[in-house]
Amino acid sequence: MTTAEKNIVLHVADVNKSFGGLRALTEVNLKVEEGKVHAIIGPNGAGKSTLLNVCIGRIRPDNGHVLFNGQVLDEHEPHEINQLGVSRVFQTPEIFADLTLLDNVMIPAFAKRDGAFKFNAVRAVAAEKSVRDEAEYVLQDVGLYERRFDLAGALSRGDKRRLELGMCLIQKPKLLLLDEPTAGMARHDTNMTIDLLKRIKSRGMTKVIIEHDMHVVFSLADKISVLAQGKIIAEGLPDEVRGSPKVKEAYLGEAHQ
Amino acid sequence: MDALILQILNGLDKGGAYALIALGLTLVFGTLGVVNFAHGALFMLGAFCAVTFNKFLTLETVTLDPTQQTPWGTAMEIRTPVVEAYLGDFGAVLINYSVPVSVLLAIPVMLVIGIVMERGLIRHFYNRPHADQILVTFGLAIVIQEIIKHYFGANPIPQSAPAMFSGTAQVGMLFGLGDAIPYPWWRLVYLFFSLAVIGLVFAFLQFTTYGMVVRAGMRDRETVGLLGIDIGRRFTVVFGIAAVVAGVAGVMYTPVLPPDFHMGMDFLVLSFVVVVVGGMGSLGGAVAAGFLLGILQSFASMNEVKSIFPGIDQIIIYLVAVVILLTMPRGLMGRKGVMED
Amino acid sequence: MSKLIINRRGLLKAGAMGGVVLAAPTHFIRNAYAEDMSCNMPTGDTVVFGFNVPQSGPYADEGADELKAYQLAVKHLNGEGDGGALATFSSKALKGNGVLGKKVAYVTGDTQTKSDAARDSAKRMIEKEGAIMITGGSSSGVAVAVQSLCQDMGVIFMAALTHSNDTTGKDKKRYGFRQFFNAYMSGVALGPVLAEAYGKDRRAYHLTADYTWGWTQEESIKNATEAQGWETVNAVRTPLGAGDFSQYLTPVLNSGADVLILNHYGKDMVNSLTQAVQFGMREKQVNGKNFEIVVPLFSELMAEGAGDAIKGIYGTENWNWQLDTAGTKAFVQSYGKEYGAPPSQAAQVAYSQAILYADACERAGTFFAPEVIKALEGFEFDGLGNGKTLYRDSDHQCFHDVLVVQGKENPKDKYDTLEIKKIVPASEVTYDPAIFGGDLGPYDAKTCG
Amino acid sequence: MFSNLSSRDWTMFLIFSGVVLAAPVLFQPIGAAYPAILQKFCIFGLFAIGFNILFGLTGYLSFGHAAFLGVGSYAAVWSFKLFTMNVVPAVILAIIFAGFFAAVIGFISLRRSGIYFSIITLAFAQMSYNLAYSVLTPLTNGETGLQLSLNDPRVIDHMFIEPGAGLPRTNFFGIDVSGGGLSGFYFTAVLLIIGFYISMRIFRSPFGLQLKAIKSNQNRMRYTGYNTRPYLIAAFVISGVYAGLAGALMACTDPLAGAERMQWTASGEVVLMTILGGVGTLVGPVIGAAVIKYFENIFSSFNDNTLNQFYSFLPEPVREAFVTVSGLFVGEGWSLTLGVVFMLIVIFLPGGIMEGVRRIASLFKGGNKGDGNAAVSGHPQAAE
Repeated sequence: MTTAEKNIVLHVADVNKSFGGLRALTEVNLKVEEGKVHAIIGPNGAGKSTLLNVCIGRIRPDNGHVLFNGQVLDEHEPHEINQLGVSRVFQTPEIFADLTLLDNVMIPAFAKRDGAFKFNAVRAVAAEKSVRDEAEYVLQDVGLYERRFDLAGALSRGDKRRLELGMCLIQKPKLLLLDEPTAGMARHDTNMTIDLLKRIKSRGMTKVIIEHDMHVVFSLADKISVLAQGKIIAEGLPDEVRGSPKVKEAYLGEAHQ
Repeated sequence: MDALILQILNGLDKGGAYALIALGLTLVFGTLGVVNFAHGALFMLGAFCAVTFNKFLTLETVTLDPTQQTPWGTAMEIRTPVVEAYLGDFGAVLINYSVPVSVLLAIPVMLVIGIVMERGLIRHFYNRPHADQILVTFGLAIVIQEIIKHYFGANPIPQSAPAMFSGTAQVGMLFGLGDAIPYPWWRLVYLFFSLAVIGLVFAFLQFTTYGMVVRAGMRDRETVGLLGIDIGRRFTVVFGIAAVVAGVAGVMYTPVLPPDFHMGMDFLVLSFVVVVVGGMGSLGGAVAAGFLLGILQSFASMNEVKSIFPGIDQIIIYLVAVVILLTMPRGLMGRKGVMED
Repeated sequence: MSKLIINRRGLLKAGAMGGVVLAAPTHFIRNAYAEDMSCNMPTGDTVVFGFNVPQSGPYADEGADELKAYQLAVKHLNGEGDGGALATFSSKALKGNGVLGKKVAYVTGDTQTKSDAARDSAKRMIEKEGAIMITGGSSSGVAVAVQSLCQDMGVIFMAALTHSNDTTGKDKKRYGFRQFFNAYMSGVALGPVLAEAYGKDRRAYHLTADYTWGWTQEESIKNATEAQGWETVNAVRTPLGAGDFSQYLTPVLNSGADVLILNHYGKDMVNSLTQAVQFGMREKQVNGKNFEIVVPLFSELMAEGAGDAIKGIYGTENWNWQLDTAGTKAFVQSYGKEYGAPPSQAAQVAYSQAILYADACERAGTFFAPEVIKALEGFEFDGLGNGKTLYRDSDHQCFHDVLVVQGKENPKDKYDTLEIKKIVPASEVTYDPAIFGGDLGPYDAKTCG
Repeated sequence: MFSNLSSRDWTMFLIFSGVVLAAPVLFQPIGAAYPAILQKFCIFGLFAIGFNILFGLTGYLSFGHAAFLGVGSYAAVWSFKLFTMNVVPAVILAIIFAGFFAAVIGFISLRRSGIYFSIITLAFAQMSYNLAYSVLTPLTNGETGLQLSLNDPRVIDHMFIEPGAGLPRTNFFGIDVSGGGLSGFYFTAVLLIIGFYISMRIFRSPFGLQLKAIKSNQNRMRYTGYNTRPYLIAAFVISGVYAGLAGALMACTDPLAGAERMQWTASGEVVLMTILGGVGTLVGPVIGAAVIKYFENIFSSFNDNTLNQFYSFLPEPVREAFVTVSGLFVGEGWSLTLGVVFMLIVIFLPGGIMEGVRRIASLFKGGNKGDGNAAVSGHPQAAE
């Protein structure tokens, strides 16, 4: 138990959240171990995105806490949470549409290097050789190097998401939260993304993935939690979850509706 | 007591004017997403509908009488009224009621102006950055203003209220205060007029299908567009309505404030403040803010208040705007995401 | 040229500062070569006047009137047209062949009734177009601002419409001259007339435009009326351009005051007066007397803007086209023939200022500013419309008759809005220049740049 | 140092400096070569450059920047009155005051974004204007404006020199700055070039990139680990300092500070200058400023006389018609022309004058790549 506790990167402890009368999260407990890919699945409206939003400080829980390496996250501002080492890929890509891909990736690198605020107005961006090299490397990693001087707004949805992933990767976060990284992607794009995620799996960062696509989940996840109606109804290794009757019921229930 | 009641009346009256101008502005903001700096010019154009109508009624023919001389040595001009003479007694009645009659005339005129403006110019700026909208509408406002100045001069042109309403009403009678509270009839008329127009606009948006679409459009333009509704035509009508509301507000205000070419600019900043304090895209907010700011401005101008805070009447509107916007992030009743970026 | 000469003490001090190089003073000792040269001394066969009037903004019509009058003056100076008031002007120095044999040309600019814009415009005329003299304006703020600029540039400024005591009082300048009267003179002229018309036992309530001109007028009228035995109930400041004055007017109703004095000008005056009448103040009875409204400074254009509200209201004017003097008749004839309407007081002040400057040059025999200034200072003249007038040397203020006027009950036409009630002789409105302080500064001419 | 700016940037900087310094000759044909207007070009160019650092980079539209201009002017004039006619302390004092004022107002108003931010800044500026015009008259001399007077203490000057008869002129260690003359212009021109250089460095620096990113997607910035508020406040203060510097220069070239400098119309003017020239471009705001000031000063000066001369080659009746028609657009009609220019430019050149320059440039290059791109996006692109 103690050794396991030590390795817990993210600990969601008894989190409740309701919007008006609607209970989005009820007594949610989640422990994510270091270096693992932890998938959260569940039908639509189960509260998955709310859970991620609580983790990055976008939403404050009504009670309970989110602990990251023992630190309480939910009292911090979003940028402080990021500076602690938590990055996130959003469901609809959040990128800098008016800037080039290279700039898009360099900006998070500056945040990582300089912290939440640094008045860095003396040197030119062009003179920041090391950051630039790093950014180009990451762009190669996500397969967008060739388009590094294009405006990010011109990318396809799948490319935007990969770019966003690149923006997170360059920060070498301790914890990476991915909100449906393949949603709305064509098969080909999805496969590319899975490949990419597999490739970076070995780099040791902990990941939490919310995903609809079971193909993606089972090819990536080390551990799966199932969320339904704001509650965790099952948790375990992929094979265990696959066989759980509760999970089937939750999904079938959704299908019936 | 009487002083307070008078100031409340002043505030309501002012508020009515603010609210009427702000109403159209926020309607255009909320539905079309356009920052319209030419809205003040529409108010001014309305006022000049009344001026033009009055000028028309008092048209005169000029004949020179060489037998008589002016003090500056030119032949004396003999002026004979044309329209008034042609219409006879009815002409005199029309001149007396030229302001209220102008309201009826201003409605079609302003509607046409609004539609032309929307079709010809504003339409092409829906998807342009706000900066472009500001520049083009500000340019338009200057052009309209200069054209009016060219034809009517820079001096204010007084318009009189109908004789029936030119006196004062003893409002004090209502409160048992005798004749301590005289209030100009026309200002009371203006107050009720503004309330009626506000009511009409709300009723239109609430109870007609047209209005429903517009309200839906204010909430979510894209979706309404996706539903296959010809949102473009609705937008034209919305802009027309905004122009009409501003225009009739201008017409009715002429007896209170002799109109001149610059009056639109004078009201522009204030109406923006009212709209934003009310909350972007909220009609109720604009009306509430209009009355709130009107009344606060009246109170701040009282000698008792001014002696404690010198100059407070100069800044009260802006001070209140800052305080409200800092305590309520989106004004009194603003919705999330409108003009926040 | 302002000379700052380093004295020995200063030099020693500078030395003691440990080698601090102070080059600053050296430039003050330059341009000794410019002793007999004023800025923009005309070299060719023309001399350029700069007409700086409001062409945009609320006073554009007044500016247009001034400009018309200036153009007329230029015509008359160049011997075109009927010669206007040159024929009646007491000084016969001007020959109708331009000034000092040079044809008068002019340049124009827009002050926008803003100090910065007015100064920009004046600088353009001085620096680019070589204007030897600047004249115009329709507000005291602008007049004071342009006047100080002209002092710095060594160019004479002949102010047009400016009524504040400051223009020739605490802000007076050697290079600035004012023909228009001021708030103090308005008060002195108006006080006795008011006391006569409305009685000595009156309680006055002032609404005052909240800026320097408003304050000086409020003070002047207050002093003048209190000298007649009136009591001042309250004096309330209103923001410039308030538009709707109702919140300032309603407290008047039950304040116990029986006279409302509106220290407003332009649009503010039109609005506050119209609205005061709407509040029934003309029909009101207070303390057993008729409630009265007074507007100390009138202009014909604003009287027209206020329409019926102006009827029966007392105020003062610098000049009116109905005045019965030879100069007035000549000028009104000439102006009326040219433009088909009688001139406003703005036009008259503009016209006479241009003529006065040209005449001073002619009499001085040079365009050299210090000499022209000396020719204007203490100059006594007649025949430009205001009757016998003195350009006082100690503050460059003109002293002439002041008109007390009243809004006409039954005007014949739209130019017939005001009626002259009393002509207050210059001697009664003359005051000691010391009461307003100020310092004219030196005569020394500066060169441009 | 040299690696900080690309050779293209250096070329642009050199051309810009060259044009500015040669302006007294270059602008001769268009009648804008006299010192006063050249100074105004530089001063409003600086004002617009600074405004563009806030608006162009972060997208925050301040409608109250004229307040900082006014504060700078007042501070500078007070420095002339109290200490010395040397412009250096005046400029420094103005920058300090404007910066401080901007920090306070920015700290408060940057709690909101979008139009709410705009209105809060507008409200602050209008309050400053109204108070300066009336209640604060002892400090600002109200409507008349703060001016020098003969009995000002000027303590530092009095230690070294005896006052002359008239009012002294402002000077830069002995070189006249006020009172007209090209020395005043060159003083403002050098500061404009310095200001332009600094703005260029900011645009090309990580800080500038971060500001652009805030404009593009502030949410992403927060989740990327940035505390955006200090960035915004820094940008606000920098642009406030530029405005204060512009205000100080106005006072240096012409020692008078009036309240109307703080009015909303003045704030609106700099917004229009920036948009007209091209938001987010480096040179655009300066061009926009020059165009507006040119109209205000030169177009307003044309009268029938000037027009008659201009059309003197035409026969009499034709000339009269030409004079009458063009008379509507010049002289008192200058603002009409300005309004028309605003509309034409924004209708045909989304992105301002710089967009036009870019189109012409791409036409010459014969390439249609950049052109097509810009036309499709319809947004002003980053600076060129």
